[in-house]
Amino acid sequence: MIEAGILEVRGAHKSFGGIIALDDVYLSLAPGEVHALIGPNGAGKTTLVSLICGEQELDAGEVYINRINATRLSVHARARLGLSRTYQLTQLFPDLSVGENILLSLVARDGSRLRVGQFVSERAARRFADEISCVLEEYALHDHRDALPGELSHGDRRRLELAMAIVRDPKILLLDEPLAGLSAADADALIEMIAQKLKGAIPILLIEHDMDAVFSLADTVTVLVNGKVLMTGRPDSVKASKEVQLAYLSEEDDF
Amino acid sequence: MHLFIEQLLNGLQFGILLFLIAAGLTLIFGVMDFINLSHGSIFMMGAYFSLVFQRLTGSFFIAIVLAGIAAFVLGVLLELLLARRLYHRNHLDQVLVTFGLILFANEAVTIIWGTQAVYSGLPESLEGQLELPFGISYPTYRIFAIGVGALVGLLLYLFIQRTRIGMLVRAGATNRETVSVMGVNISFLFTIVFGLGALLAGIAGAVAGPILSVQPGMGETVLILSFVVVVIGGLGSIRGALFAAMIVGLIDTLGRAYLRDILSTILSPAAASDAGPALASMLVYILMAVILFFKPEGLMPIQKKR
Amino acid sequence: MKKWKSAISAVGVSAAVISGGHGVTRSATAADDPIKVGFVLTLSGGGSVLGKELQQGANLALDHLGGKFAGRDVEFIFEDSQRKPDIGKQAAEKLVRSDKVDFVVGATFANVLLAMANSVTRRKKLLITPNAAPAPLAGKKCTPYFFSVPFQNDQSSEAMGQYLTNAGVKTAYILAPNYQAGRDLLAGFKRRFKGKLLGEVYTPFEQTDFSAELTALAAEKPEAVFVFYPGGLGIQFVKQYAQAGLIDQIPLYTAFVVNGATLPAIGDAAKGVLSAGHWAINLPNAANKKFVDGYRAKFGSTPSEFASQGYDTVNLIASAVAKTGGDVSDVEALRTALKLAGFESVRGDFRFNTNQFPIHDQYLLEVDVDSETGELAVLARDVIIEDMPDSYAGQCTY
Amino acid sequence: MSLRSALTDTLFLLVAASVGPIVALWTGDTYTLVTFQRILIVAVAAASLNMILGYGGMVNFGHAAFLGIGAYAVGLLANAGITNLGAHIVTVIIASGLVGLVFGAIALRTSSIFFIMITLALAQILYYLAVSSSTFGGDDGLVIDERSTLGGLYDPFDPYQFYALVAAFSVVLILMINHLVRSDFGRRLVACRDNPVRAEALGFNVFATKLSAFVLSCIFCGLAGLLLANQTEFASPDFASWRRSGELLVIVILGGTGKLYGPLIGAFAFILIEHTLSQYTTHWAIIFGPFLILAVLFFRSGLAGVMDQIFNRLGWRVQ
Repeated sequence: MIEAGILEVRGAHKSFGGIIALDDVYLSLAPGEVHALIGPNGAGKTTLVSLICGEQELDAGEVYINRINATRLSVHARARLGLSRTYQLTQLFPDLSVGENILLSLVARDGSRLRVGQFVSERAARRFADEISCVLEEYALHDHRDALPGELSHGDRRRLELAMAIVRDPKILLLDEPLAGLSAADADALIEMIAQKLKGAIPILLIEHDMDAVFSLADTVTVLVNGKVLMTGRPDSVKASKEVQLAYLSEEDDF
Repeated sequence: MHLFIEQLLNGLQFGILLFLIAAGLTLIFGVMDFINLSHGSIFMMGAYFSLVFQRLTGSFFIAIVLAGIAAFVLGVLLELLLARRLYHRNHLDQVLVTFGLILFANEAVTIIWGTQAVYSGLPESLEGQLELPFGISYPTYRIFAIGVGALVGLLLYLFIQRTRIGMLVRAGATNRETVSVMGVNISFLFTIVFGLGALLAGIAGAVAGPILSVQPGMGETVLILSFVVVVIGGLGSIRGALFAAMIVGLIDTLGRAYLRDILSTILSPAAASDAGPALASMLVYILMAVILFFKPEGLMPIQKKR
Repeated sequence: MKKWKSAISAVGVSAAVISGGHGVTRSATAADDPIKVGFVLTLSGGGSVLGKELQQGANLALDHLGGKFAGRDVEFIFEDSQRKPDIGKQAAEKLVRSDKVDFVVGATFANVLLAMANSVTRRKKLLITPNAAPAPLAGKKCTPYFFSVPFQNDQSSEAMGQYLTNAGVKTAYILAPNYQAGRDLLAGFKRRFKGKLLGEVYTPFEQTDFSAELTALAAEKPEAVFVFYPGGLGIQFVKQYAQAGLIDQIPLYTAFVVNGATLPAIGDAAKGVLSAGHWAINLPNAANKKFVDGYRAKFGSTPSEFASQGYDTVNLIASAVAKTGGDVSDVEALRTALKLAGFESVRGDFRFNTNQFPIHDQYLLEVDVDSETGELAVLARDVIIEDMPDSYAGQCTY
Repeated sequence: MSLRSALTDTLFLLVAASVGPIVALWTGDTYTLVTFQRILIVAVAAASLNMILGYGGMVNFGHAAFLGIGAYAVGLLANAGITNLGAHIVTVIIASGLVGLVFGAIALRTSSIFFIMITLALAQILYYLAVSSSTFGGDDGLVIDERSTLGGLYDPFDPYQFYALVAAFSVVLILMINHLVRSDFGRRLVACRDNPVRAEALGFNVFATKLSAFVLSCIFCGLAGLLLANQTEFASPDFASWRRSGELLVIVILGGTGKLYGPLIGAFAFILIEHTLSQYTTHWAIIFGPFLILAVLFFRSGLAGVMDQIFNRLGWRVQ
């Protein structure tokens, strides 16, 4: 490999009781690019994401995060290598306020490893007070600082999760269907936000159903069908590929 | 060899008793996700009920059946008045409320029947020894207890496998939503399951009465052991409970019978006689810790679909 | 910030209630104040049947004394230990510090007694046990301020061992629960039994099913079986022993198994079970007749030995107060008076050893139908050892 | 904020701890001290449980085992002639920490109901060990002849001096627990309870965080056991029984789970209720049982929560 990607999946294989979910999958995320992962339902996108994050173990193959072999590492260890993600269904701290949700992300940024000092220090809240305000402002959440995540609108929750994923200064951002369930207006706003703030600044692996979003944001697109990589390439070449259209685009006209 | 077979029978009998209690616990947990510490109190009530009915009817056998029915009614009342308010609560709340019930039940029994242990004897037909093949003689009543346990277990199996309610119970244990989607009156099903669990515990209490000392608090040691059984077997799994009850029954009995001899092959006799009984009393708990360490969901967990 | 206010007010309320309960200053003892006897007994929860019997025996004794010791009014204060050592300890502290009692009587169970003993005796208050009598307090940890009315735990098992030796029994099999008292009692049995032990088994604590042990025991075919199983354990053991058909094959000798509290629950299975003890309802002395008749009249049931011990305890205290002429201010004088044991014990001869544990007769007791009432009862058959001291008195050097 | 909350804590705890001696001096009845000592000790044990239950979501149904460990450690040392408080503290920390580490490592492999049951089973093992072992005095328990000493700095058998020691120790322990809960570590713990998936994704090691909290909580409970042993001059298997663990849970819930002062208020209330009811009837459990049921059903935020509400309504809310 001449130039190793910031995130590399090499020869990933995973099966569940005889059913092959992923078969010899290669994926490489170059620094600074937005790489979209698309594919019809059941193609293995979710499995691939959970393998990258370490929620499940590979049967064969390797995962490199930030050029370090992370194949056998736990979820939190991979996160410490700089992998940050959002979830298809938002994963927030439901009993903590919006401000505290952000605070925990900032705490994680400054060192997610458990250290003796943390048992003594209780300064996090003060130390980060201003920074939290900035982040909330930036993501248009400043009116909700003391609200619980459950009290937010769906769009607000998405933005909160995105903010939490970003403020910890990750090396890689993994966005798992960030637009799912959003209204058209909210979705557009979010695409806009990603395009302006994140694109180019940080490598992003984007799993998304919304083809408009994919083709407007992505630098590279990987198409996954039946657990195999059908093709990887520039958005326009993917769009033009007959194979892709056959396997995917034709049957889901609505996208 | 005779001795060993008799010890196996002892283990079997203890295991069956545990199974009767554990089956109800695991049913209630599997279907309603409810953790019921007061199950041991129902076991105790079963023993007392059977004494009351013996006095009223004069028959030991009828009294067991009536005690089961009374326990069923008690279970139904408990479900209607209390348990159903707790299904959506967390396990801790359930633990505490049923802990409160234990306190209440023990004290109520003390007030009604006194703190003293109450006499519970056997009918003549069940006294004495039964001659089994190979020259083994075994207490008739313990054979009877094994028989009752096996019979109730079989009825339970038929009920769950062959009846409509049983089918719903099975469905409910694996997938709660489906059952309600199927248009079943779910709260009725819950009441029945709770009552059924109580029935099993009540019968177990009635059968155990003549072996054990019928007194307030008698359910608690049994309760903890049957929780061990339920957890080892896998929550909600009746098959698992049966399997685990037999393991616990046999390990406990054989541990008491042979552990000291086994230990004395490596330790001095004095040390073995010290460590033997101490280890024997911890054996089932160690077993549980080991099993959960390797299989955190128990031996035969139910595959939950949600 | 709001939390601390709420918390402070909670403390305030609690303090008011707690101090209201017993915080009123009491004047120093004067001659016209009642003599106070504080009891720490297990009155609720497991084992409370013993505590209740002790309480009733004590109350009956006070009735028989006309409610007075040496012409002075007497006040009994009963505290419940719930059989928990720390609660018992706290109750004893309350009696000594707050109620300022003249005598502390307790406890029902050894664990509570051991926990509370120091709080009483260290303050040079008199502590008299009506029931629990563990070895340490008879031996190495004995103190001048502690008296045991009932016995020393091991006495009955020693007597049982002596009886079997006298009867020429060659082989025995012995069992007890696996804890200190169990080990002490079997040790006591072994001190006096000269035959061969075919098995010495300690069963796990709180074990309720003895099938495995009974099977093993029957295979050894001993001439006699001796067991120590208190309370519910004894009920279970004897029932299961009978159900296993052993009761007609191998005689069962016991300590602390069959008594007034457990007999009704064991029922006919207990008939013929032998034990050794210091008291039975049929002991032919006048004090005992008065006690048994009085108890039946007052409570409508037959007294157990626990009631007899409660009764003896109060009579002992009354005798000491009588010796000092009603003066309870001088603890040393009271102690000397107690030591004389100048009362009519319902068990017959009674005096204190150097460690202030009783020297008394040990009787062979048998469970049989009482011809007077037609009920099963524990009846004295014979004297095994006269004027028996305990084995720990030699270790007591205060 | 931090300094202020620490000061408020200290002030409040000192006020709470001084009620006992004030009442005792006022009435001349030193027994009051015994009751208040017990409340403080139970409060420490309950606070240590609240730390993992209220903030870590770990329902330890065997927490009382560590009361037992603390008590037996003191008992065995004292009876071997080592009475120095410092030695006792170190031993208790090591003993309860190590056992807590083993228990936690096993129990934290499971969750929810399995966690409840496995902690119960592990505690039962210790309980039976204490009951069966003749070195530990078996069922009768272990009489402790000497209270912990501080090199002659105080008289352990003077009621006021001993109370002062227990009170100081308890106050320090509760302050430490409160501080831990407020600390950065405490926030992580809450995060791990609230959403372990998210916490892992942020890079927090959920297992290590929970295990650290579990071990610390065991150590604090062990130290409460040290105090209990000193107060009762006794160590008993009963301290480690499953009913005690149940009582600790009751106290935490009664006071209010996850409230800083919940355990202390719960301990006050519990001992108060036990005390008052048992003066009227030996059948107090028949009242307490239903009371507990009603409390869980209708006062989910516990007494601390109820008081918060009352004071809010009275407009007492500061800030």
